[in-house]
Amino acid sequence: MMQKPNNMMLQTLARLIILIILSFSIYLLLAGHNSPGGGFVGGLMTASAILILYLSFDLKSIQKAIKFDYIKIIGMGLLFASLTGVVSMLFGFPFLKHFFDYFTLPILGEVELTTAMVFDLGVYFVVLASALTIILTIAEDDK
Amino acid sequence: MTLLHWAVLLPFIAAILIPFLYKYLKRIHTGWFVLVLPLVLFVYFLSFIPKTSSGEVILNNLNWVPSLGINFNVYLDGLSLLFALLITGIGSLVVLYSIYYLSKHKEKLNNFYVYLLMFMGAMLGVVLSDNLIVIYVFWELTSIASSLLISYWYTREKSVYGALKSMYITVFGGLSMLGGFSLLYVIAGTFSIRELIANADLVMASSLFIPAMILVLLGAFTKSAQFPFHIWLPDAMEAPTPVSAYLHSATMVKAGIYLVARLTGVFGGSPEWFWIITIAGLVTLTWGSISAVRQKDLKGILAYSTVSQLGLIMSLLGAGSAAFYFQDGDNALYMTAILAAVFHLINHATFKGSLFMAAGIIDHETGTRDIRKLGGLMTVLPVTATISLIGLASMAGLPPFNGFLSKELFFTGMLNVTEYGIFNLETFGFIIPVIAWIASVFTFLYCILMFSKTFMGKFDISKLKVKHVHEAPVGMLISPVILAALVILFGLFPNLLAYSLIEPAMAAIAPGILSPGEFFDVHISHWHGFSPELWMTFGVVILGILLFMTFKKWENTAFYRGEQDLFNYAYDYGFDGFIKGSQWLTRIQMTGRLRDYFIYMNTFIILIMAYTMYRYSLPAIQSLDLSPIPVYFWLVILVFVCSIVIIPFINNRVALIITTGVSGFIVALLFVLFRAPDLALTQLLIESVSVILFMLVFYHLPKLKKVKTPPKMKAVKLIISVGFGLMITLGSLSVFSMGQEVNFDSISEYYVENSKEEAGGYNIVNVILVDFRGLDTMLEILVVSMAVLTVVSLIRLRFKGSEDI
Amino acid sequence: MPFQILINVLLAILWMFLQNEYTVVNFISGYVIGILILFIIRRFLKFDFYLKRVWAIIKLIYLFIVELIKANIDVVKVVLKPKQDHQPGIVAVRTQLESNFEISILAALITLTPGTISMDFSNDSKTIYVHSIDVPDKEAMIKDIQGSFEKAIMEVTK
Amino acid sequence: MNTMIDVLVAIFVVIGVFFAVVSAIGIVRLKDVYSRAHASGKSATLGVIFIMLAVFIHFLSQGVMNAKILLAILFLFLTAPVASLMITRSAYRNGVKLEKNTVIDDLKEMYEIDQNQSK
Amino acid sequence: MFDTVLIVALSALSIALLLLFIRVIIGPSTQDRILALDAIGVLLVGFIGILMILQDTSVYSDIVLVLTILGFVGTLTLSKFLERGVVIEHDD
Amino acid sequence: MELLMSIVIGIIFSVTIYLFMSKNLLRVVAATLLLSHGVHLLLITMSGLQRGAAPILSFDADAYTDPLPQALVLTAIVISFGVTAILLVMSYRTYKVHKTDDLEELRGSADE
Amino acid sequence: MNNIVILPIIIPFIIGAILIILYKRHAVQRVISGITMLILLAFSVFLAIYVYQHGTVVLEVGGWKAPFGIVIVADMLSTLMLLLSTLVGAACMFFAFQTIALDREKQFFYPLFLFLMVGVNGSFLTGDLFNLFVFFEVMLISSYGLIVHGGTGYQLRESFKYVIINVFASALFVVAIAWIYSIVGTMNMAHIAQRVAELDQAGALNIIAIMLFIVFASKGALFPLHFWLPKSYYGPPAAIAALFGGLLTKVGIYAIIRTFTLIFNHNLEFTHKGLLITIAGVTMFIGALGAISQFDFKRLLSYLIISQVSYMVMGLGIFTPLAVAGAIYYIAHHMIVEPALFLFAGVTQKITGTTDLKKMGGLIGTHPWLTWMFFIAAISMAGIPPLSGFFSKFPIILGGFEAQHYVISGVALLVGLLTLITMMKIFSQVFWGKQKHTEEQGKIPVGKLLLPILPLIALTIILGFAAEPMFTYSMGVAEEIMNPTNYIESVLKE
Ligand code: NA
Ligand code: NA
Repeated sequence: MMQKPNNMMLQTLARLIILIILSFSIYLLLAGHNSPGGGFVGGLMTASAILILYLSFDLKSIQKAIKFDYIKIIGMGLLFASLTGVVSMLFGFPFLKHFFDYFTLPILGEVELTTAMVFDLGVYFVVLASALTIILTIAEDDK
Repeated sequence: MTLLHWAVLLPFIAAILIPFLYKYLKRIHTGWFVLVLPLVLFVYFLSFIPKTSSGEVILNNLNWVPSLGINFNVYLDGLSLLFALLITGIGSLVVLYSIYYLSKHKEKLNNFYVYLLMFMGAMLGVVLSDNLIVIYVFWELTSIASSLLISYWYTREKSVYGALKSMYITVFGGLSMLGGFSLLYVIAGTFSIRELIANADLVMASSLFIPAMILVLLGAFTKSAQFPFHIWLPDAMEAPTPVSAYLHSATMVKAGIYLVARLTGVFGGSPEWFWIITIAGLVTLTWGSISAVRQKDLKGILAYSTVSQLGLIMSLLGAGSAAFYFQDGDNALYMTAILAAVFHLINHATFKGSLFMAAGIIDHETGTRDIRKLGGLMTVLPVTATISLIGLASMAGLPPFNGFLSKELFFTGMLNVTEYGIFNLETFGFIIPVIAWIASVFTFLYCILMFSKTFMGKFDISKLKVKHVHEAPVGMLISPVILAALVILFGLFPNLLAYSLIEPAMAAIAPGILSPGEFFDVHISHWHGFSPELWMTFGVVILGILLFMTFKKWENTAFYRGEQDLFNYAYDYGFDGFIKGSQWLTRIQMTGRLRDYFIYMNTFIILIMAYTMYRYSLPAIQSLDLSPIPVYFWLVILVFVCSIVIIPFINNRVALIITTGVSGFIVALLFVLFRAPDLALTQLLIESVSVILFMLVFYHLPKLKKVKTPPKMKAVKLIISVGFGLMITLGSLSVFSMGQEVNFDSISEYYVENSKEEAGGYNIVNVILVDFRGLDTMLEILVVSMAVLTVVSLIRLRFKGSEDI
Repeated sequence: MPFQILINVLLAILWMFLQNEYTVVNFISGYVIGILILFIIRRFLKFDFYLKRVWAIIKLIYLFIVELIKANIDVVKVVLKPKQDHQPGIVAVRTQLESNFEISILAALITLTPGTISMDFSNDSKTIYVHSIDVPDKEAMIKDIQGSFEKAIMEVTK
Repeated sequence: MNTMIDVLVAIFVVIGVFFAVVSAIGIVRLKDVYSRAHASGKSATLGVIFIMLAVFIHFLSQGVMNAKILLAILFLFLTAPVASLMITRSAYRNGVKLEKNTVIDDLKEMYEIDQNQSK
Repeated sequence: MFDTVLIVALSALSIALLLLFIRVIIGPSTQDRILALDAIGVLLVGFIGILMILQDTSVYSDIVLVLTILGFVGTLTLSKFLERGVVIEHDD
Repeated sequence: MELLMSIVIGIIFSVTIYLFMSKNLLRVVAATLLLSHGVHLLLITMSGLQRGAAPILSFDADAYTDPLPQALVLTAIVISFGVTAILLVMSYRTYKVHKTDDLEELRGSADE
Repeated sequence: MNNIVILPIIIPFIIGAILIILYKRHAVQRVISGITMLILLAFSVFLAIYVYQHGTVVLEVGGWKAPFGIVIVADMLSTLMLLLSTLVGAACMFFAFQTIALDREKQFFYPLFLFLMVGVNGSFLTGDLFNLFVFFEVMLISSYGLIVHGGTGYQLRESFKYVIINVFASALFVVAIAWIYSIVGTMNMAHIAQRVAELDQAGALNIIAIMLFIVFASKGALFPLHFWLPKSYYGPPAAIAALFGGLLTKVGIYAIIRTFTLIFNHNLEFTHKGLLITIAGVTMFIGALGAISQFDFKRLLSYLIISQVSYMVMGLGIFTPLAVAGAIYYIAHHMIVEPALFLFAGVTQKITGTTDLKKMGGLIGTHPWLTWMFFIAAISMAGIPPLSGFFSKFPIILGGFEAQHYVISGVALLVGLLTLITMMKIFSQVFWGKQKHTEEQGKIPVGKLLLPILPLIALTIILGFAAEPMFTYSMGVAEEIMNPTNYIESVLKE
């Protein structure tokens, strides 16, 4: 049996790379309403970044570092997405009705706030956590 | 709800109470509680005699499912009353008998009486309903109750066999009958028998007349054990003897007779009805009597004799139906047959009931019903022997018992047929009395055989399992004695019943023959002079005795030694073959091979699609406004197609995934070319994650092996897959061309116009996803979540066997 | 801590890049997002470098874009040469660089320049195994690498 | 001005495509996986970087600074060496043969040492 | 003229794509295939870049970035798998 | 282009069906990947190809490519992905339990 | 107020999501899901009554008017289906509480169960074709999860085939959607119906109709697209098999009914009288023969599903109000009785430890309540009056005769007999015959297990004796769906 390869270079560069990918993924999430992207793409991109971590390092040390229970995040994401719909219902509007407006805030200037973004955030969480759960669960299964 | 309705429903209600009575009043035999019911009902029905004998009918309406024309309308006329009295009368005797026959210590009496009461109610329902569907409902219930009773001793294999056989055959008939009723409804728009009879002309004129008739008759024939459906009846003898006496000789098997009698007003007068019923009856009569001779089991003999007697009654109804052909003429010629039928119906109930009960006593006391083991019981069981003698003599048609009288009438009826002058009877009619006579000879023969083998000869206890044989307890003898007494009573004073029961029943069978206020002439006499009938009877007796005397000569022939009915083999092999056939058919479909499933499914899909295209002359490409194709697109497509077509040829798993990865990347590129940036993004990401998943999974999976497919299978696969692809291509082209032709506005225009103003987003696709069609996306993430849950549970949950249910 | 702030500022700028809008709003939101990201992956940020080194890297990148172009022309020659008679080989190159980061940079640069690819490291990461598409002289090649790239890196990192 | 830019863009594109095609040819022509890694890791990357620069210039001329393109270039720089390393290393570790002409193999010694140690 | 250059460039890239695909098919080693796949990813970046100029739209710039990232992730996964049979290692 | 794509899609479907009929678990799973490609391309193709700019309003154009099929395909892609994940794990679990990846050996007995 | 129609979808969705978060606490999951199912059941009763009294309720999700947004439409047919599905769901859930192994419960059993309800309920309620596809997928994927839940060798082997065939069918669904969109440019079913009517279902629209039929027929397990069903249903535990037996195929049948009454009702000779009837006839026969060939309780029931669903298709194919009403009635009947039978298989397995008919016998002696409850279900299934089986089958057959479809009506009658044979095969093998289980097994109490089945049995009796109101209701549904203008107008509000 050959010994384990030396992943020094990969690990060194991965630290740098994932910074870029993480920012990019959040950009994709937030910009999705107006340019290509959205919760789904953003979520997968974030998952890719975290995946690079797993690929470069190993399961145990990452698990020590990132202590999220991805499965619970899936549930939260689903709740997020569905509750935006329910909230509009509580105000007497049809289920899943979204609202948006442009606000002028100090310093920030004019920003668009939309409930669709909250919904997309739910999508983001579900997708992110799902991709990671699937990959990690399979990876953990070495029996 | 009238009292008559309650009369029908009462047994059912009682049936529900029985388990409680059984459970909480263990000390008293449950039968005593049950007995009250048929007795009360019998008396209740007796009270109708004055009304019906004066030609009155009672009709009480109760809506059940009016929108389907199903109404629980009770209808009581002479025919119904006759049957109702049989059901409750014989019912009372049987229940009484059963109290002594079935031990309260050993048997599950609650089951028995629940079934029995259910049957009684169902049977009353059949004979008291005007609505065909309601009749059908009760009809099937009698089949169910009968099966439950046959399998009363459910651990016995034969009981279960008999129960199933009877159920299958009678339900088959029932379903045909339902089909027939439905056709009648289609013709006349009603399920009411009265209305159907009123519209008999309409029915007769319909092209559906014959199918309807045949279907209805299938029901009647199976229920009344007519040839060749009779095979269930002998096997039904596995039921406790009271049941055999009640259901399988006196009442249920006569439901078919009832139905034929009842519907004579609708179908009667057509040659088909006449011929089918008469012939079926005569064949059954003959076959049953011949088969009965071969039986060695007392109940077996009685079963085949019942078959035979049912055939007799059936043939009489057939012959009598000719009355409708000559509605104006002298009806006596035809009505004799109907008279004989009704009279014999009653007689048969009495003598056969007593015989069954006697057989039950023999079984009960000796532990066997095999005539080869029995013999010389005359001295041991004198009362039973006497009862049997009376019953058998009556059945054999000997005077002065009631059987003699109806047998004479039967001969008269059959002889009359030759004089009808219709349906070409002048030529072939003579066959009918001849057959009737031959059957009677055999009837006579098995009666002698049964008596002699059981009661005469030497009594040999060593052949029996029991140590002592006593006469049955008094209580058990009451019922058969009463029936035997009736045999004599009706034999001596036949006209006791003439205008109280028989004439009203005849009038009900042949409605419209009489003008109002008129009555059929019913006078049954013992002596007609030296008529042909009498000579026929002499012949029967002489030939019968002759055959009995020579019994030793034919005892060892194959005819006598085998007792299985030919049609039993047909049923057994047929059923077995049917099961095997179904297994074969299922095996060739459900091969467990995904490949076969795809071959079957896609063959179907290709054929149906091809047919549809052919039918609608597709692809009908009128004008295709196609987008132009740049050069590089051709090249990209070339790579794409290569990357796909090559896949089946790859034998290296990583190469396989890389190649699919390439095609996935190119799909993303195509999405770019088709101006779908979001799609391209998603496709790329999904493709990558998929590849990663594949690689993760490869750790657990073996390397690909090179597979050798036989060329024939390869060809099949090729044809199927190419054919399917072709269908998709042609379908798409047809659709696309039509889409361009009709040129509807797409709903997408709304999204383009409103995405910014109404939903505040520039990326229309994303706005559709999170807003216009947000529900889709909400569910889509649900799908992903579920996939995760499934994957996790697949990996973490590993049952070995089945640890739960 | 100062390094984290630096990274955070860089992320904020990166964010503006992505947004294509160079406004205060974007900077602030980028900074906030940067905090989030850093919070999540904080355990992996064990870098021990200074502003100077960042500058050095940028300088290096510039340097090697030029090298890269030169290199590629060599590869083109090899590829398009009618007869494929070059003599490839794997050469162990010992380096005196200390930190993983430096060694990684060196390996990356080796890969990006003509005819050589870093293939593997020894267990102590001090030897880089380099595949060269044409090795007429092994020692010359090692010297070449040690002389140019290693030195250049050392200069900027010291 | 616009035609000038267009010409510049076109030149960059042509150079880029040239390198890309050469790398593809190299990947087909060269004799072992290690040599092919040269073609892939360098020419393709460089070619694409040229193309991306062309894109960047094209949009810059319209007044849009498309930083994502720059990021992509940076990313290619960062990842190409790692990718080459991973591929060639895995090839070597899986015993993919070096071509006949190969003159020297220092890596072999290292693995031989490894194997001796593990014994 | 400008567009023609671009279209010719696209066609040339397509041919390069085809060449790389040939390598994917013929191998012989799996690493060869990965190499080719990696190159295909990179080439597609160029392809999309030229399309952006041709269609004069920067909508696809995100795709370009994503593609470079994913090409890397894919190569990483594949070569890691080939090296040791596992993609993500349990511990160091 | 729609004609060409229709043919290409037909080819994809053919290969998919062919692979579905193969004996190996993995090939069958790979077939589902191809199948989803075919289906998604069909959905895009059938609404007409290249008839406007990408459907993002900030890049003003006279006409936009039909966005609805794109949204539908997006949803479909994601769903296919979920199924692929399940199938993959299912197939390796099947292999682990049955020690074979040959569907011919995974037929089960005849009386089932 | 229109929001109420989304509740049957969103309640299980949200509760399921919460259960995922609480995935480590199975006792809590159990309580919450039980309560949820009861609430859902109560709510669907309310909704059915509400729609019956107030007419079709349409919710435009997100406030986007039809046909641009997705609409959720509750008409009499949908609410009836909804009511039945929640009833079956509740029965199976309460059965599952007592029978599912703890290990299974811990691995997302309840979330998957609730999500299946999301898929099924949504399929009944949606008024958008693509959304229907998505709901189908929700249903299917949860079914993948549940059918392989436990990961036994058998489950894995057969589930793989199950998934593959369903994936194929789903792909064809998208093909059909692509084709429809290409011609009519819309996804809203009412809008599609309107435009198809405008084109008088000409030319290529017919291949779309056929494609949709193929898709739904494969979900409904009609011959020859039924291959996925029989073997795979054997794998999962009884509660799940019952749930599937009751719900999944019916969703396919519902979709056939919906599309072939609302949209493709212009070429009756070809689609209904030709295709539907032929397929129904062959399927009911093949399915019944399949059932007859089996000697395993659950397998036999699985084949039976195939045979039984085709009665519904037959009713639709005949396409007279009477026959369609029969089909509706039949759905109700079947969705009550089939799950009950599967649950009985579970109960007998609990007692005897097997589902092999040959290894059972004489249960009538030790478990009379079980026996008679089963018997009622069995003869109801066989169409013996006066239970729901008869009153649902009879209008179809009568309608068949009326419309001069003699052959199919005859086949339907004959298959009634075959069904009886299969039912009596179970009854005679399991309840009659020599007792094959031990005395201890004979003493296993099953009262609690029978409790969730009791309402189903009660219903089959009630729907038989009180056939008139149910038939009138079915007739109402039939008239409603055979006259799609009402549906179209309530959705498009023209
Ligand atoms: Na989506
Ligand atoms: Na058995």
